[in-house]
Amino acid sequence: MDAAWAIDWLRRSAAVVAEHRVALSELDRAIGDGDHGENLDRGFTAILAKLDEEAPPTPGAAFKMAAMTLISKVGGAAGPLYGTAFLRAGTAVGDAAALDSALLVAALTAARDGVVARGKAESGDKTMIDAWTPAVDAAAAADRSAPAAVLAAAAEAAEAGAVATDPLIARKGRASYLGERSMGHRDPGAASSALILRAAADAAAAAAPAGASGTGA
Amino acid sequence: MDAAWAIDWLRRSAAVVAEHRVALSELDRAIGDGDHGENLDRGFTAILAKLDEEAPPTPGAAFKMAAMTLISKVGGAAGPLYGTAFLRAGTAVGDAAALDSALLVAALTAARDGVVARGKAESGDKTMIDAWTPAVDAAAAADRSAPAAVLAAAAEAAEAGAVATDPLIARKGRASYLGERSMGHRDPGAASSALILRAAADAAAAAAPAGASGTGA
Amino acid sequence: MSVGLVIVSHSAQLAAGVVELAAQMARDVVLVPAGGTDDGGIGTSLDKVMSALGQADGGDGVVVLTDLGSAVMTAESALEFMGNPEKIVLADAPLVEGAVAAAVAAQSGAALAVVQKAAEAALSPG
Amino acid sequence: MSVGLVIVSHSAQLAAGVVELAAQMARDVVLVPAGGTDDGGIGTSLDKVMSALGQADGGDGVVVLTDLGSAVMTAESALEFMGNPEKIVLADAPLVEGAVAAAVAAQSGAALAVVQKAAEAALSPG
Ligand SMILES: Nc1ncnc2c1ncn2[C@@H]1O[C@H](COP(=O)(O)OP(=O)(O)O)[C@@H](O)[C@H]1O
Ligand SMILES: Nc1ncnc2c1ncn2[C@@H]1O[C@H](COP(=O)(O)OP(=O)(O)O)[C@@H](O)[C@H]1O
Ligand SMILES: [Mg+2]
Ligand SMILES: [Mg+2]
Ligand SMILES: [Mg+2]
Ligand SMILES: [Mg+2]
Repeated sequence: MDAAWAIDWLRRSAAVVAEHRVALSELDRAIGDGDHGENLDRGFTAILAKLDEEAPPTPGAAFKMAAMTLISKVGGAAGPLYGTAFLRAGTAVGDAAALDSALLVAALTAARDGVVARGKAESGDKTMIDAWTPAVDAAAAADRSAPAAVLAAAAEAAEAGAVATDPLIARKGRASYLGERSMGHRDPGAASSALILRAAADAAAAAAPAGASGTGA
Repeated sequence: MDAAWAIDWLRRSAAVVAEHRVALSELDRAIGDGDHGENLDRGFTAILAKLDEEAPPTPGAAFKMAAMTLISKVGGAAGPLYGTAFLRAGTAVGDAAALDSALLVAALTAARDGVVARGKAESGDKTMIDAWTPAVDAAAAADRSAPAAVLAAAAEAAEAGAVATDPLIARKGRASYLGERSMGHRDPGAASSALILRAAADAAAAAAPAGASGTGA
Repeated sequence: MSVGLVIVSHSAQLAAGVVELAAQMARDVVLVPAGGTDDGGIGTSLDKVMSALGQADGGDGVVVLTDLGSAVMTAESALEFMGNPEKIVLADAPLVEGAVAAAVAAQSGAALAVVQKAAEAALSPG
Repeated sequence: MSVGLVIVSHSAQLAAGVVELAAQMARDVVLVPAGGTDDGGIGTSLDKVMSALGQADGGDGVVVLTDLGSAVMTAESALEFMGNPEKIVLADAPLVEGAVAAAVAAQSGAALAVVQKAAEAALSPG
């Protein structure tokens, strides 16, 4: 998965965030302040503008550009959280021209660890961690498959993780103010994480011919 | 001590507060926010305006007017504190046309109790209480003397009490943020209380021929 | 209806900012700022506090939050003038954190004592 | 010189109000607000925080106070970008009460750790 894939991932993320902007903010309205979709859309729109100016030469450069832009532009908790995730992913892959399955797993793991370091949430606290950690586990379990399959496994696990936040009681972030009243609602950050990881898998599927296998980039 | 005395007390208080406006704020600058003189001057200037409009018919009416005006106009802690003091004094004297020594002691005691109820400070906390409580005690001890002597005793004790705040460590009000660094400074509210109680004594001295004795009004 | 909140501060900007912040998570709660002196200076105003209390009271009660000690005294004086109405209570809480927690509780329709407790138990969540 | 303070809030008004309040008791302390998003909305801004940190640092260090959790995360991100300078510390304190206490401590010339502790020990005095 090379720079073109990373750029495609970011563009697809921007598209899917724009598409689900209202839905994400509605999730956030129920248990937060109702801005998660707008926040992310602002951030990814700024990423698109940067990509139009200059194409990052490596996946790591693309991740770092995304990190800076999200931290600067999002304005809510999602900014430093996704920003730190992309920053750590960028550091994890260094200046590799392309990412094989092992590097993808390393990048996802570093991203998740970055979210944990920044937000200090644990699994089950009803945050984006509950999408990221299953995604990292699934990616690691699939690390002998092709990159596209690794990302597909991560996306699927993130989606299941997001759904599984519904019955949880929030213990971090704004939703934690609601205590038990946060039950029965999906965490918006887990939902957006699932969308963004699905975008990564879709970009990989579009780059790799269907059915391709092996652990190469 | 009748309505004319109460009005004269308020006018003399206004004059002495105006005269010491800068000095009181300087005391407050050392251990607070530097506005005590301005705060009180704003309040007593408003009292003068009210007195020019309409002369209160009884001491109690004068005290209640002063109370409302100080609470509304002072804008700092001194507003509700002096306001509550005058309010309770007004309630204590009811609609008596003139105050004998016993009623004066009752008024001063009620005023002090009002400051305590409002500010929850104890003696030694380096607040205006440290002027008021010695004043009340001295007035009570002099309650068989003429009203002017009761007030003179109160004023003298308040002045000594204010001076005695110098070495104290503040435990209430803004000065308490300074902890031990509040030592070596006079409490501004104790200083203004001494000025205002001296004004009461001066008004009484001006009303009563010097050397008059007895407990009448 | 829900419990209303009054934010008493020495600074008009501070009171307005707390209302702005708390309103984000409590769209249906009446939040009224009472900041600064009558003439726009730094300090508290009995008149502003009393009129804010009137505005905030929709029938379910009002929780009052304050910044410094003299704001507490002004608020207590206002309550005394109003005859210490049972349905107006002061919260002993950090201003910003207490206001957000109380606003969220009020938004959920919680009763007066519960909203007051939410303010008083406020710690900043992650 | 003295320790500087940066007030990070989701609301520009709130940050400015806290600065206004704390400045009353700390005339010589550099107090810098970093409130709201870049475009004036409600939220936090990395750029505002980083430039406030730059302004507040006169050599004796900076204590950062924050409102909600996401402001903490923005501030921590800013510190990470700046290589976690030893002389910039976050206070785990109620915003308004902590800022006033820290400002008073800084005004007295207290060292960084003392100013930070003053914020963290803040209870509202009478
Ligand atoms: N401490 C935290 N750790 C992990 N994720 C968090 C934390 N706090 C918030 N989040 C995530 O951020 C999401 C909210 O993002 P957003 O609405 O942009 O921020 P804000 O709450 O500042 O408005 C939540 O749904 C949750 O997934
Ligand atoms: N809790 C309290 N109990 C009694 N007196 C107090 C209390 N808090 C403050 N004071 C008095 O108020 C004075 C300060 O008044 P002022 O400067 O008008 O108020 P602020 O501190 O709001 O600026 C102090 O010097 C002290 O005497
Ligand atoms: Mg949100
Ligand atoms: Mg937000
Ligand atoms: Mg003062
Ligand atoms: Mg003041």
